[in-house]
Amino acid sequence: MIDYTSASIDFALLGPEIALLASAFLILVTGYVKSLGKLSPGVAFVGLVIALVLSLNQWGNQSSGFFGMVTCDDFGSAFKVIFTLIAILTLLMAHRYLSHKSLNRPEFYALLNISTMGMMVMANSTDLVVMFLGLEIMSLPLYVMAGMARRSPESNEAGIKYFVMGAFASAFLLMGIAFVYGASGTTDLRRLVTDYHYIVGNFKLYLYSGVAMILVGFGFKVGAVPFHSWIPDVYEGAPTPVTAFFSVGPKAAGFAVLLRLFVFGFAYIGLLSDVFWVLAALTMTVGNIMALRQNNIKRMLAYSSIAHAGYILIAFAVGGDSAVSAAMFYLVAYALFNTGAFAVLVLLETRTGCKSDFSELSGFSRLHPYLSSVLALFMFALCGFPPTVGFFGKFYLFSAAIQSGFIWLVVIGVMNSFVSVYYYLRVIKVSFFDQPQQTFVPVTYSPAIIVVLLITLAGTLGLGLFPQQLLDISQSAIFAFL
Amino acid sequence: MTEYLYLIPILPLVGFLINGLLIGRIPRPVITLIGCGSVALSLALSLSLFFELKALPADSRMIEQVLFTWIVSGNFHVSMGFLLDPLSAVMILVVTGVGFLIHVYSVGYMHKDPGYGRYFTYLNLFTFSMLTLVLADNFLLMFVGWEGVGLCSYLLIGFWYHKKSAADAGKKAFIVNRIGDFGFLIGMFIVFWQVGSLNFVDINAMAPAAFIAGGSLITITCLLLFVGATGKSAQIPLFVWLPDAMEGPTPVSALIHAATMVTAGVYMIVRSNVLYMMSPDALFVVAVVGALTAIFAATIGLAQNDIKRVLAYSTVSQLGYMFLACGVAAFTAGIFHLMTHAFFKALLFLASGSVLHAMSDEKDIRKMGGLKKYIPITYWTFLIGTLAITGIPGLSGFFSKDEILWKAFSSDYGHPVFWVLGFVTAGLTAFYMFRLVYLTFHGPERMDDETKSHLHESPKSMTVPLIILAALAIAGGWVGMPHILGATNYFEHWLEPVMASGRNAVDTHALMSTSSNAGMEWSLMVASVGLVLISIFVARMFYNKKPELATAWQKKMSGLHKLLLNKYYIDEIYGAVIVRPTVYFSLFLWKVVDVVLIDGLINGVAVVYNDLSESLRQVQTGRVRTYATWFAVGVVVLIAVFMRG
Amino acid sequence: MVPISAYLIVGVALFAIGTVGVLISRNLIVLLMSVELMLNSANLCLIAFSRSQNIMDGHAFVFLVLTIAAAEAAVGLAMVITLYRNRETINIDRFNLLKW
Amino acid sequence: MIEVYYPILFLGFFAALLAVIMVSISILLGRRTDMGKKEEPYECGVEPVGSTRDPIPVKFYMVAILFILFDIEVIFLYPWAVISRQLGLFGFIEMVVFVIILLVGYFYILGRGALKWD
Repeated sequence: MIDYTSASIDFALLGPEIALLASAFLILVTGYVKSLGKLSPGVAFVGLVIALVLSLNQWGNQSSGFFGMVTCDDFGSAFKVIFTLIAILTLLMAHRYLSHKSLNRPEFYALLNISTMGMMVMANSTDLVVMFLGLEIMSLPLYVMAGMARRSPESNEAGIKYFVMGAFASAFLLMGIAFVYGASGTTDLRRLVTDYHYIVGNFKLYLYSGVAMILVGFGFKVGAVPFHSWIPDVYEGAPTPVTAFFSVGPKAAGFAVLLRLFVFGFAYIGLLSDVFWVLAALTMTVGNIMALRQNNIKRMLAYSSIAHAGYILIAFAVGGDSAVSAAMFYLVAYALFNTGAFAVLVLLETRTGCKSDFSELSGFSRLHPYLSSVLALFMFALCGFPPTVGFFGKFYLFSAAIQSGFIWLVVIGVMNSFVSVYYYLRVIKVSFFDQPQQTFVPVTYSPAIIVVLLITLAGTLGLGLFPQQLLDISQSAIFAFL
Repeated sequence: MTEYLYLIPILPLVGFLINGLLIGRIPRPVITLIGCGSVALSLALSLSLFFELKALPADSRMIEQVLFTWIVSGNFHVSMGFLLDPLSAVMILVVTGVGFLIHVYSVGYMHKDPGYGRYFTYLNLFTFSMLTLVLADNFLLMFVGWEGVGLCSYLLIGFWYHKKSAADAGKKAFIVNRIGDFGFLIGMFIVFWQVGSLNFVDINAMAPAAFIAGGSLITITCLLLFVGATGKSAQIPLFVWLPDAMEGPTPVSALIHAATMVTAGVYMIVRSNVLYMMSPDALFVVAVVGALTAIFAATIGLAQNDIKRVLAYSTVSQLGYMFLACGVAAFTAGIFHLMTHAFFKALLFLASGSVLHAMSDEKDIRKMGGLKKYIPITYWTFLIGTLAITGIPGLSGFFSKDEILWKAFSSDYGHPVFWVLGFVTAGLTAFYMFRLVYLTFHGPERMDDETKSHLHESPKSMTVPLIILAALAIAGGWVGMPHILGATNYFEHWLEPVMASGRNAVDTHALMSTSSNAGMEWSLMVASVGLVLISIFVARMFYNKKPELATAWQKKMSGLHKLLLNKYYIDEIYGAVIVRPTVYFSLFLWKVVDVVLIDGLINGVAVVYNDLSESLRQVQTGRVRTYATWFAVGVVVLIAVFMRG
Repeated sequence: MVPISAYLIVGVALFAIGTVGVLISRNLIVLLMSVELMLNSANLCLIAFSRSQNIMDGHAFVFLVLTIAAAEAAVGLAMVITLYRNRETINIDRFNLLKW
Repeated sequence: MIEVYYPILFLGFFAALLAVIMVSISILLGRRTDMGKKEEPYECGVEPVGSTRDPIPVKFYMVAILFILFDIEVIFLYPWAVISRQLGLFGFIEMVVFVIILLVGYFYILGRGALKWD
């Protein structure tokens, strides 16, 4: 029997977080010392790798500490591994882009690590307040990263929009936590679950309105409609590697918390399934329809990320173990091919004067047959074609939903994924079939980004052909402290 | 040898990988060798496996090769495995055999094209996908092949992407197919939900227990799967992509129309015949759609002037036959027709490609004529194909079409009305096919001098496949002669093990033993042959005889004037009463029903989505306060919902 | 003893004022103030609940939230400064380069 | 009921009283010179130029922002101070770690030159 509210002050539980924080501090202190500043990416990388190793070490060790405020379970550990991997990929693809745009400041790497640490804090706790704390630790660096290109009005605007909307959402989240606290006298999810019937019996109104506002707060992070409107603007305006990070990192963290809260925690609230049904249907439909008429690829991918969040929300409507593991599988799959697609965009944008408009792609395949084929493959994965991992992600999600009888939701999902084909194919059409308007400026590769491309490519195809391994992991990862 | 089953699809994949990764780095002869060689090896392997399978006793002709377990998740188990049984054996022979000939033909046809390497890369990928589709031992792997085929069709139809129409046609094919996939996917989910497995062997064994025969669930499932089939196999209403698909290189049309892609839907239905046998309602829908498509497309074929479009509509119409066969539970007949159709349709397409090759890519038959003497091999092979498709006794098309017509009439699921539709279609087919022959190869030469000076027979690499296919178009049907001719229907015996399970599923042995009524069968056969002959004669009158008579009439104004006038008069009446309304009707179907209604419906959906997208975009004003307002509205609604709950 | 509902009413009212402030203010600084108001009204609720149930956790949370709010304010102000330098305005409605 | 608020009322009262006393003492004891120059914003130095609405140098904002941060972090010292005896050495070390984290921030802004005034 695990001691749920262990008072032990065991810093090993926070190993990955401490590693990230330490590396970030090191960067901050040494970043502006001459001759040490160049080491910042390396320091960040080492910190991330140590965090990755420590997170992997935590796998299988279920324990709790700090008076129940920190909880290490496999669910959390799995997400920690996902976060670090995403951060490593972002780091690898960012370096040359940032130098090219003269944005290569040590702060970026420190912020990246601190933000990743915030995600870990989020995924690593069953306490609402700690989750809130993690959310803020994650978000504050993100706001700054979005507005990092200080001279670019678009980047500024992305930063301020993200900030205003994020702070607005945080306020709702905090109010929600306050109400739940008021209803139950605790912020620990586990005690909430144990005393659920008593709480509902006496303070139903507080609890329900609190839960609704918490849903708003985290729904904002994952981009559920109608809390999605910041996504396209912020994604378009932020520097591209940052956008790549936005589209998978905070989203995964948001889903980690949402899964813990709403699938494991508040599962008693019968209403939730219907609410998530509507949210999922709305999110995927709005995301897909809006994506149809975009002229900027980053913006299109922003809407597409909303749509993908909608697919994952299906798992919340369905509930149960198979849906959770399907959602995790989908998140990993999405992280892979979406990061891959952004990596190609980063490469394309590391040329002067490119803003990732569709028209810039014409002539792409003529000059870079391999790179354009890789981009096409990521687009197919985003569509959900076999044999990419995108297909299996959708397949698990939909079959989990069908098995629980959510036929209509699946019908909506499948229809949406067919609509999505249209705009993903447009990328392929332009890069392969369109006559170039002006000469296509060649792309120059860097070793780091080739590594990113190879990893994402191998993941997208390899897991598409042999998804078993990942599926096993995602199934054992649903062991959570609830 | 059976342990090498997996090599059949893998070989073209290897060819695809080599050609694809080394594109632009290897000389053409090597591309050719890899492209054709990989398919040739597949064909050789398929043949040897076929004979190995044949050597086995009839009831144990089933080899399932599980390469590895693909996915296990709770009760969800899918293996990556291939299934060789009589049905898939026929399919791989058709795919690799006809596919190989098309590969060889392409060597000559595409020899000048700058995208030669890319072309063979796609072609190998296409073959690989199709082989995966037919050899898959479960629905999921089949779906993988299914999507692969769709993707390749998109790439190949849009092969000449610098033509806007080609790129559009590719996109259309892709998107229409996705609508069909939607049905397939959902149908597959329901099968899995109910049966708990996607493996065909398991489904065949367990479906009768899992579904209630004749219940609504099985009907819905079958209809959803059928939606998938209509997409791939170009049936009403999803056939719109196929005529446009003519934009691709002609060998691609042959590949799509004859050996691969379009047969996927028929194959899938036959593969899941156990499910369909449990739902008579679904079968009825299949039969109705098949019969209507057959006659509808044939009528449209009457008025086309583009040689490839005529063939395209004829493909749609022949596919309708196959679905009609499936719909009346004559699955064997459907596959039989699929096979013979693969032979003669591939032949017709390749021959028409040869015509285009000679005519400097002029596709309008009104600008052809008299080509017989310039390109004799093409002419004779085309004629054999035409005779086969019209169902002249002795040629392959006759046996398969006759079997379908007879089953449509006599099967328990059949109805005389189906027969009448099929019968009329046969007449129309004969008419438009011979119209094509006469306008293209006979009569005055209507091309310009420039084109005329370039007329030449195609190279060996093109004519040899034509001759082989012509032989197959003649002899391919002899394996399935009807009983009443005193022959043994080898084909039916061959497929018997596959169909038995379906029949057992509904326990209708008694029902299915069709009361053989030799006299009736004979008379129907004679009737259809007679109709075909009459149609050919009418076509000859209109597109061959009449112009000659007309010129003669101009020369000898006096002598035969009256007689000729009378003759003409009769023709006119005939034309006014029968032909012209038919042609108008055909034009109506094409211009209004097809182009406006069905195309419009599909385009309309796209327009609606686009408009919706455009107007929804306006909500995204770029102003934070607007976003915050939406946000707040969402919060209020959500809290209200929770408060009530 | 002031009943808990009184504190809550004040807290929720402040929260509503803050929300409306975010929705209607054009000035970024006012907007930031509104957000702060929302956060602090939540703090008020936390304290009220904490007192009414006689458990101290809520007080501790308020400390955390206060620091977070301060950090948020700092980031927000820094961004406003950068924006003002580039665009010479802090009217939130003017920042609509990115849309549709 | 109201008596619980007496302490705070007293505090407010005495604070106000103290302020009043201070000001009145300076008025009473200080010498008053009513000259024109005395009324101006700066008694000595350069003449004020332009409007007071001029943009303030961004350095002020930097300092203000940094002040908020460091100021508010001190809030954690209060609860710790209340029970520092019970927490003992462990609490002390924790607080030292906390201060070190603040110091890292301080060194960062030093290194970044945010506090340089020219």
